[in-house]
Amino acid sequence: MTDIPLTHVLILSSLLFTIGFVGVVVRKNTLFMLMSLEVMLNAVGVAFIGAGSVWQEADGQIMFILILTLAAAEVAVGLALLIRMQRRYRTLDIDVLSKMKG
Amino acid sequence: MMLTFVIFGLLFCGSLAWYTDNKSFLGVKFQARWVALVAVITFALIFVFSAYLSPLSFLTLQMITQVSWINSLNINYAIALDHLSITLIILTFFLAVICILVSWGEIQEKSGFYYFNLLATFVGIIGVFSAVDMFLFFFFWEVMLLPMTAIIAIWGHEKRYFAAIKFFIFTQVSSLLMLVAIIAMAYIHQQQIGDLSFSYQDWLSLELNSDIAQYLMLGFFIAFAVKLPSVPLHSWLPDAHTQAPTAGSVLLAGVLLKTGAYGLIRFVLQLFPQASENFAPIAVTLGVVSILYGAKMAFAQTDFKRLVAYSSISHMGFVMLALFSFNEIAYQGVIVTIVAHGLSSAALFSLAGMIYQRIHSRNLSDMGGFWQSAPRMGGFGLAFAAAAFGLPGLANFVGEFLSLVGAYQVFPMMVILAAFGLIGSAIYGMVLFQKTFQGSSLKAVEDLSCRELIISSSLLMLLVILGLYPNLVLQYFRGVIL
Amino acid sequence: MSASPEIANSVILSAEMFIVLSPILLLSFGIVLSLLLIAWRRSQKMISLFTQFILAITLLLTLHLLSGELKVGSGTQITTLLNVDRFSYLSFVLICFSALVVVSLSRSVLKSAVEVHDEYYLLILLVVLGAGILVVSDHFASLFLGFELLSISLVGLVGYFREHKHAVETGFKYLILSATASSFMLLGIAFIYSQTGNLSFAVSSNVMPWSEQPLQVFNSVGILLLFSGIAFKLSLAPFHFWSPDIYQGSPTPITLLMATVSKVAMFTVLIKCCFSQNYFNNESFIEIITVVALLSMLVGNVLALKQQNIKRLMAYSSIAHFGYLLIVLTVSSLQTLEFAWQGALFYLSAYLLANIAIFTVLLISEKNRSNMSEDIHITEWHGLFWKNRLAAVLVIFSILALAGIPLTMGFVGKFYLLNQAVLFKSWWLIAGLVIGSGIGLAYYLPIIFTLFKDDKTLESKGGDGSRVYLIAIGKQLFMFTLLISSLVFGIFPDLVSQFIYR
Amino acid sequence: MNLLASLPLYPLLSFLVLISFGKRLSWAVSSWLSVGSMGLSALCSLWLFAQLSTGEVNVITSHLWQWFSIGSAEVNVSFYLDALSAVMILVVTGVGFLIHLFAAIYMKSDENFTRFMAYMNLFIVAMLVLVLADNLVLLYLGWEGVGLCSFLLIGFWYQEKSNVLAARKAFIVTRIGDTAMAIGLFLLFKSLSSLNIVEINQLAQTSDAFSMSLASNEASDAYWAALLLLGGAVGKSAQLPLQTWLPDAMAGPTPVSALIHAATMVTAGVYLIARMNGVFIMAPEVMTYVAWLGAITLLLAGVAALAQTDIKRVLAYSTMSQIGYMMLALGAGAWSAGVFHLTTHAFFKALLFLTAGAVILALHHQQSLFKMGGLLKKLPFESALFLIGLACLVALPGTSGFFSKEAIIASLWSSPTAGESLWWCAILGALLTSIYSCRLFFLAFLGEQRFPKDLVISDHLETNHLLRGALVVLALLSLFGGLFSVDLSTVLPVNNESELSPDWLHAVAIITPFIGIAFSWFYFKRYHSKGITSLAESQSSWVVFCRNGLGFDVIYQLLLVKPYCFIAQVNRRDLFDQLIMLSAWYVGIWRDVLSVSQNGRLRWFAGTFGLSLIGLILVVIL
Repeated sequence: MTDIPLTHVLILSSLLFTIGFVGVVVRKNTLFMLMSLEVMLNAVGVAFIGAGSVWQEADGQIMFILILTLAAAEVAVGLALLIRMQRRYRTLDIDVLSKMKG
Repeated sequence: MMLTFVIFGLLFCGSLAWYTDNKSFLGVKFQARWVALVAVITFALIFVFSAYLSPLSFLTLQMITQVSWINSLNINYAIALDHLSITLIILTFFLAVICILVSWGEIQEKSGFYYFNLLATFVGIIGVFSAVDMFLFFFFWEVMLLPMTAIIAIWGHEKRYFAAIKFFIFTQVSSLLMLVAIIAMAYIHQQQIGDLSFSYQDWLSLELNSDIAQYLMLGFFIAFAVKLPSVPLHSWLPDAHTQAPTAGSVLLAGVLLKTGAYGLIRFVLQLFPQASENFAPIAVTLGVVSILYGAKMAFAQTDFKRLVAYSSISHMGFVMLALFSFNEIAYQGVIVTIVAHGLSSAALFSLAGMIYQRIHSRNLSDMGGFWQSAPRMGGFGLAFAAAAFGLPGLANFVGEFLSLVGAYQVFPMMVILAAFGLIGSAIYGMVLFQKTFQGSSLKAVEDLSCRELIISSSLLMLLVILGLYPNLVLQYFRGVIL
Repeated sequence: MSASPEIANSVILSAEMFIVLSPILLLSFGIVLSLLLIAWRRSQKMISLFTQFILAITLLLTLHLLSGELKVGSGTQITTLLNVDRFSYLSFVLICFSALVVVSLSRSVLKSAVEVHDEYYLLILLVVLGAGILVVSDHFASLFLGFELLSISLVGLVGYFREHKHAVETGFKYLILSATASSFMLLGIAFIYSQTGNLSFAVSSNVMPWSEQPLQVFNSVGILLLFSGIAFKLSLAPFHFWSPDIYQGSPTPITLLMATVSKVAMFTVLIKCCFSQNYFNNESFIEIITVVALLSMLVGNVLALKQQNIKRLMAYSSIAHFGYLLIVLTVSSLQTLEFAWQGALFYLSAYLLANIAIFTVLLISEKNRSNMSEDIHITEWHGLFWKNRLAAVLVIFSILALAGIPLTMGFVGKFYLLNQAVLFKSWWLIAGLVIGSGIGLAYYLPIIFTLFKDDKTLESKGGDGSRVYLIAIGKQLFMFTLLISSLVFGIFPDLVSQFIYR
Repeated sequence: MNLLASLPLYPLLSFLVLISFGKRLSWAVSSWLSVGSMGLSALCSLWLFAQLSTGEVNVITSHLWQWFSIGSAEVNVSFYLDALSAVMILVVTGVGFLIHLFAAIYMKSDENFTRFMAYMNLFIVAMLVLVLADNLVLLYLGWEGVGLCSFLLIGFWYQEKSNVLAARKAFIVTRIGDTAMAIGLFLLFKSLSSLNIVEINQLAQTSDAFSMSLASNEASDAYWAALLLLGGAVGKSAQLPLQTWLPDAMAGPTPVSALIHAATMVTAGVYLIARMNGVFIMAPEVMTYVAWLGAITLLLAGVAALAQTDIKRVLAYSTMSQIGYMMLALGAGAWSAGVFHLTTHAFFKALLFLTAGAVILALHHQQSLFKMGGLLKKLPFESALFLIGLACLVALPGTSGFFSKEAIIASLWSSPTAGESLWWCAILGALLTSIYSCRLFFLAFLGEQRFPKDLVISDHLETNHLLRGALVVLALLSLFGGLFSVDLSTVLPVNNESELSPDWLHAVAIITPFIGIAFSWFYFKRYHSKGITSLAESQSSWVVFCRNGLGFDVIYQLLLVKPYCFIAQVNRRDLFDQLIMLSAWYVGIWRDVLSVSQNGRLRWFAGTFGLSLIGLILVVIL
């Protein structure tokens, strides 16, 4: 796969990352925010894999595995919080969580 | 060594006064004011005698104590004395006694903490006047600031918090500039001589290239110009003086402003002679502007203390003008002005305090015709006002006359402009005196009590003595060339 | 600083490495033990004592190692991942100390909470472990690990008291934002890796010669992304928005934890990364640092003005303080790295002491407050000076330290920073520092004045005003030691700086 | 500590005693103290004068202590007595003694009698210091001291607002002159590096750098120094343009007007110029200015005096015009004539004021001329004395005023710095003088009474012989004081007596007063015929204009006072303070703007993350 230049991989991953980030910013529903976070992380994963393959090293893949675990952990915590939120506020709209300001 | 003892002793007595206030040990009921008074007087005597008896000749700076403090930056606890600092320290001690006497009846609640702050301020001031390691100097410079702010903020008048914050921010920001300059000097010393040094004497041997020296000089100058204060950096002063309790105003006007003058003399002019030569026209202009502007503003005020505050801006303008004309006569004038203004403004502020205690107002429109009911107070008021507008025979005249004569040799036009300040001072002095003591008597106030009589008469006596025999001070400043 | 390659290549852990690494190993061992303890019996007293014990031992061990033959600069490389040197130990000492304080303060808070306590302490230990890994990390992977360990356990802690009114909100904000931040950082790391082909700090600075122009952009963008991720943790402007809310919403001990542990750890790793990669030679990086520093100084101080909620105020002031701290990153040459480290660590410890002191008093007043889930208003401290002199004096000293007034460590720290700035002629930063601390006084002083206010209305109301502060003798002693130490270190900074810089 | 040094000591001591014990002293004690001390110093000065006039010594000095030293030049507190200052101290202490005597009785009923006498004594001290000072700084001390005392005494009845304002005006206006003088001192010291009067007078003659101007187009130091000193003199002795304070100064008690504002203080300016003759001789153009100033003042003051209704204000304006004569003389170089007129004027003007005071007291503080009339019958004694005084004032032949004024007028014609025109001015002035004096006399003493018939002559004035004695002595002095004129040639340069002046001059000078009297006899007849009503409405705008001192007050009010107050009021809040507060406000605005961004919305926070990243990238690129 060396015929795919590194630049393309990086651009692809940045595109994915941007999509994810935009998702985080624009979606009001908490669940979708968590999903977009996943997208961002996986975009990073793509970048790592690509870079690793260019350098012919395992580091990239290792990092990707670490990232996967991170994603899992984050989603776990996030879903727990999501349930609490649903219990207390009866909604998943993130904008209700703006009591603290100033 | 003795000086160190005095410094720490004063601090210790301050905390002693704080803790023993209104407690009774072995039957003796302690009162903070007594502790403070006794402490100040004792240490004043100790200091005066040790300075008098010491074999050193204080014509030049004499190192008193030098102990290594922060090795990693080569910072020492180094204090030294010469005639200038001795004079100022003695002035400080005298005004300290006045302050304690002034706040004798005025400060009722939390008196212990009050006197602790008062003594801490004295410690800071004495340190400023004697430190020759610049880090130590800055240290004391700030230490002097803290308790002063506390005094304003806790025992002050209605707008005290605002005044205190303004005072603190002005001084702090300007002194940070000075700190930067100090550090820069230290590194320049490292470049030239090879080791980091904050010692004043070491710096005297540095040779700086002109533009760097210019900037560093500005760093120092701004800090001291704020303290002096000189227009346009003066605007903390009226608020601070007005809102502070009487003793606070006395301290501010009497001594704290003098630290600015001291800094200009000791550091700006000595460390950067060339740079300040170049800067002189601007500085002198600032001085003249302060003289005229201060006089004008003083005339416009309706608040007794605010008026006096602006008048001291005007007086400090003379100091600035005289200092930057690099002239021995003017320098002697500066010395006398510093001492004289210390006394006269202290006198006026304590007078304001006395009036405030009687009628609970600082507003001139609430006063009038007090002479009818309080002739003694009126007499002293006249004398102090006369001192403020430089009546010959009182100390201020000698100072202003020498300053102007000296400065005239260098900046004739500036001095002619400054001379209009004499008219302005006459105007506000008249307004002050007449609105307070003359006119139809609104209300009757009781005349000076014995304590107040002691305060006023001692101040007046000193003013007269220095006015008729200034050599008492001047003999130590002969042939000093800046 | 940078390790020599032959150590880097060796994979086997020698005994010496074990000794060097022992504090962190001990900590993780302790975590396992506490897990077992929880499984065995759930007793809040025991677990808290155990946690304190673990932390104390770790602290002592680290101190012991510090007093040993550990020289500056000669870091011990452990595999490619970790590099332990004196500075990382020092910051680890700071971390353990503040964690210890947090734990010992948490008891009183937890007493009134409905939740079980064990996980709380466990999470705290995990945070400390993450911080420990961060300060010794020498490799992006370990950086990433420590980072996440820290963040995720903090997310757990931030929303720990689920009944509190801000719990969910705080938790969510922190989770989403820190996840975003870490993914940004990861993207940055990925970019850098794609250019340098190496993930360890030490050697990844030299970009491959053959990499053509467009890829250079990725490198610098990567550095920027990495920095932004760390800057988020340090809540540097313009990545600061989250911090006041999180500070306000999370329980006070956790706020203290975030203000101290995570920030110290992140800043240490930032310094390590920058210094070992010689980013200071890359002027665009310096440019970014300068901009961010200036922004933080100004924004933080300006936002803190007129702020009535103490925790938010502390958040804003910490923004400003890390803005000041960034000055140390503008070192111009390798020779002055030690000096930079010294300044940074001194400032950090001053900042740490001040925060610990303030939050201690805050917790005490909070405990005496009727319902502790409320936000803490400055009026809490009305006339504190006349009611509890020790606490008030402690607060005054800490605030003065934050404002950088002499007699306090804060001043000496600022003095170090100014030395740096003057040495490297970064006049912009000096101007920012001066103006910033000028603005800062405008909100620090009112706090002090509040302590002295005694308005009779509160007294008469018999409410907050006339509350008597009952403090356990132990806490009294602790506060006293804090006060004395801050005084002594402030007047004789050599005691600290020689310890840092042996 | 010889006799000379003790001269100002007695009044000083009595001042200290009086001021420190205040009201606790009875009338008898305090009056004995003050008057007695004055008498002592008067005797001393007589003795010293005798010593000088015998001629074996023509200078007596006494050095007390060194005040301070300006660089090399010493400024000492030491006294210097020569013929000039001897004449002055005679006038000061002699007239002062008589006036004290008068005042002791005149002010008897006042509650603050002790304070009054204390101020009078203090004034005498300051005046003596002024006269005896051997250097200009000490002179300046006395100069300011008398100013302060005059301020205190004008505002002695400080309860009335008008008195307070008058006092303030007097002090500040004179202070303007003093400032000019102070600058003059600086200049003198810079160019001559000495402030000792004798040295200056010598150096001024010798040093070329002083008298010669460096470049042809700019004036010499001598010119400026003389001009500045003149400024001081003008302020003190109420000459144009600083004359406006004197009429208002009449608000003080009458003895004060007699002592300070007629006899001694106002003539200090004349003394100063005579003292510094060395400097003035070096600046002939300034001498001309002096002469012209004097001439204009004497004319304007004469015109203003014509329209006054208040008896004391008439006398005040006449004082101004008489001092104008002295200035004229000095300007013309007739130094001794000027000083001679100073002494005689002190005598008869003191007499006039005191008598006027007696009259006023008799009429229960009625000062308006139109409320008097026909006093000749009621108060024959006072009237006689007043007549004598007026006779001296208009310089009827034989009176002291005649000799002095003749000496002045004679010296004008051929003087290099004066000339014919000034001579005519002086003649015109003499005419005016006689006219307003006659008007005063006719209004006050002739005609029918315009005051309530049931006027009780206050007894202690009638009965007290001491007081009458004082007045009589003054009257005698003013009649015959002209006969023995002192020889001042040892001090002052003698101007060669006018040989080329035509003879008719003297005749004209002698005739002039009579013309005036004759004119006014016919002109003021209507005052007998018409009743009080017509007098009251003789208020043509012209008269009012003259009455208000020829509008100087108005002009100064508009040009100086109003603008100063305006500036002060406009900038009460201190511009610089405003600016600094503005910056604080600006920061506050920023705080509000930024705190809007802290809206607690998670998505906004996340968005800012991206935005700020883009911003930083832009920073790097740009």
